[in-house]
Amino acid sequence: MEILFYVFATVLVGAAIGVITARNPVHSVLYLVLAFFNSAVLWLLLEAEFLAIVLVLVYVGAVMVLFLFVVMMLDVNVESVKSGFTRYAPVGVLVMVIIAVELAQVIWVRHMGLRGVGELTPMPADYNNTRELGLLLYTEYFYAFELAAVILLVAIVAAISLTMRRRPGLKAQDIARQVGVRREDRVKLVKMDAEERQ
Amino acid sequence: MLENYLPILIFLLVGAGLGGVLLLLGFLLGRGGKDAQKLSPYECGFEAFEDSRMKFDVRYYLVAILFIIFDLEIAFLFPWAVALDGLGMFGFLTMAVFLLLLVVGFIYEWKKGALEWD
Amino acid sequence: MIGLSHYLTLSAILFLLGVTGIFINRRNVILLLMCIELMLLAVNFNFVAFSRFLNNLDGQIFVFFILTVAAAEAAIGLAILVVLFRSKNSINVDELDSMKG
Amino acid sequence: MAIWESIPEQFQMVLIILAQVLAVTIVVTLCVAYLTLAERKVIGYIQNRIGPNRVGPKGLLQPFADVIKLLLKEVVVPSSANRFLFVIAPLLSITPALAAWAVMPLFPGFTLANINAGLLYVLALTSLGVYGVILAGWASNSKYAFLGAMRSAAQIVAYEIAMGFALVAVVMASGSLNLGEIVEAQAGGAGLLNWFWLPLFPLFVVYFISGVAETNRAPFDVAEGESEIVAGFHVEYSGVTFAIFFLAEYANMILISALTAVFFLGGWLSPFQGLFGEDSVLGAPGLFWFALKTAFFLFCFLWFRATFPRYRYDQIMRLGWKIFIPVTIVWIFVLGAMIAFQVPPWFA
Repeated sequence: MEILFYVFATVLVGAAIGVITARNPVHSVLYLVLAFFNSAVLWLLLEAEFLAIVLVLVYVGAVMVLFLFVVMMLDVNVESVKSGFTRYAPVGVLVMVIIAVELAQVIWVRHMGLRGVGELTPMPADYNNTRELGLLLYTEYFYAFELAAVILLVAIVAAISLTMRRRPGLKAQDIARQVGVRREDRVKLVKMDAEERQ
Repeated sequence: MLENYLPILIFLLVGAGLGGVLLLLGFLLGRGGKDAQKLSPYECGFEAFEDSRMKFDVRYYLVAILFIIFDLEIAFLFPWAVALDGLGMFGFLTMAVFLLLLVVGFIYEWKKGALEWD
Repeated sequence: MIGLSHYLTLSAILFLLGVTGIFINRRNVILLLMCIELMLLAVNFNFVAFSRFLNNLDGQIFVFFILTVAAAEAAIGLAILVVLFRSKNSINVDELDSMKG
Repeated sequence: MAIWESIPEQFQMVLIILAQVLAVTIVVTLCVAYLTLAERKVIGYIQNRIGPNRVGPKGLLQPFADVIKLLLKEVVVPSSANRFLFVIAPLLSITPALAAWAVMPLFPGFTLANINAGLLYVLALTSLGVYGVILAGWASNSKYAFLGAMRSAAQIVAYEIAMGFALVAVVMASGSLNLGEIVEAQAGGAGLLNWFWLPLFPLFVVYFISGVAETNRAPFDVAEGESEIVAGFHVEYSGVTFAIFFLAEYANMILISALTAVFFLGGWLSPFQGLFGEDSVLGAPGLFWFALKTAFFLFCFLWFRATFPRYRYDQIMRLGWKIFIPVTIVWIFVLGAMIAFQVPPWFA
């Protein structure tokens, strides 16, 4: 258990470092995929079964695929975008140190009054995380749940109105019309009198 | 609960290991000389004259975005389906409203022609 | 024994890396979005860890909603990015300084 | 034996699991080998040929000859490719295809990893398959490969939604995400009429056809489309790297067939359960029934390939988005009503 935690936590931190330092954006995306995957395993160690799998399903399986699509197809010129690297690195390090000191103070010095929560009892074998979540989510949290539905609806509308473009002058084949064509629509018999030879 | 996941970890390692062993064998056993023509990217008989990473139709992004959103809706459906017998009528109605909103979004996509591929 | 503070420390490290990433890559919008994802992941770590150690599922519900909102945010963010790139041919933050598309 | 007992108990457990995992992996790999032969034979007979018949009796050793040949071929890595991603991409497509077997209920009471969220795990793993395709296409730095990868990714993604909705209905009907419990929920005196294919018939069809599309098999094989983009995402792959993609594709076919059998045709249940009783040969559940059902769906894969012409890309997208997704959503409502009114024999 402990070994597993340390192995996956180390890989996770390594992957996170990779995300922010990789020179090729495609590599950054793949490091982020690795980070999500390791987080899923760590959440699994916390017996948050459903969330761990949803993280893989939704983030690794869908969101990161979109990131990959965008990064691959925009084909950004890497060097030009990275040129500010050294200029802002000192500021970044400074901010990081400040936040680190603050967080360390909260976690270690004050313990947040959580000295007593150290012990973990493993869940019983028939513990069904998904079901427990479901029983809570659709009753107690139904309001937030419907709001999430509205957010998703808004996201659909926004995505379509942002990216949809009707291409002008597009000639599409309407197969139903092609098949449904009858002789009368196409052939027109014209009756006319014979003309005199010139 | 966690001990049930041990076989999965082992299976993932074995699966990757099998692929790795095959790759290693292939690189060890494979024979043949390299030359510039063989190593060039595939083209129909001419030298590639531009980078292969081209800009794509915006439709591909749209499909991926819609996929994310529908994937989330599916993720919301699973806990409900598992807990169905414990939720009663209220749970049923909650999900009915959710699905209704989903259907509204779907109809919007359809009417806007976002599902059209031409 | 892995305790709560182990998870909190890990999440703090992740969060810091996310913040640093924003400073290091502050010109590339895609990388900015990815750093935000990293920070959200760190926050979710805290929620999951607390939920487990306090034996209270509410935290996990919260994470589910954060995941939903963050995924929608990423989707829309990238959509905006694609549209921007098409009109400006760049995703450099410094060049995206007009409000008109 | 003495050596065995000297190992700590934890490692004994790990070793036992490792042996089981290896056994399943080897069986699946052998199935893949013979599936390739079966494909050539079946399509041969459908086209009034006899297929391969030279290596071994009736051509039965043909797969091994193919493997040896592919191993001995040169591995070409194109000069402009991203070497690391190029080599890692095949691994990313074979690992999920194999690892999904961890949660498969093989025979009564036996699953390698008996987890509560088995179905979600399968769904998550199948959604990872797309990475191998995209990375292969991108890392090759070839136009044909990239085009094939993008087509294939958009297609996989579109059909995954229909698949997900179909699986939601399976969970509603069975009340569990555990694959073993899903099979048990289909048991009953009416035998094959008790299985979910009947109350979920539209979803059964949607799921299997989406599975065909997910694996990029004919008639949905525009991603490879030999006659237009040569071989799609793996055009630059040769030798063993190609062999691994090939292995992954066929392993995915077997996986989809097995999953369809588990979700809709009662996995290891006997179709004559009520008729002959549990004790008779025909009435008893077992691995045999599971294998038979899987083989049936595999035959359908080959049959489709020999029968149907390739779909156009816009037709594929229309089928996925405009037909399958509405059908699944409507049927979730219907199923909700069926459960609420407790329609016998499934939901009584």
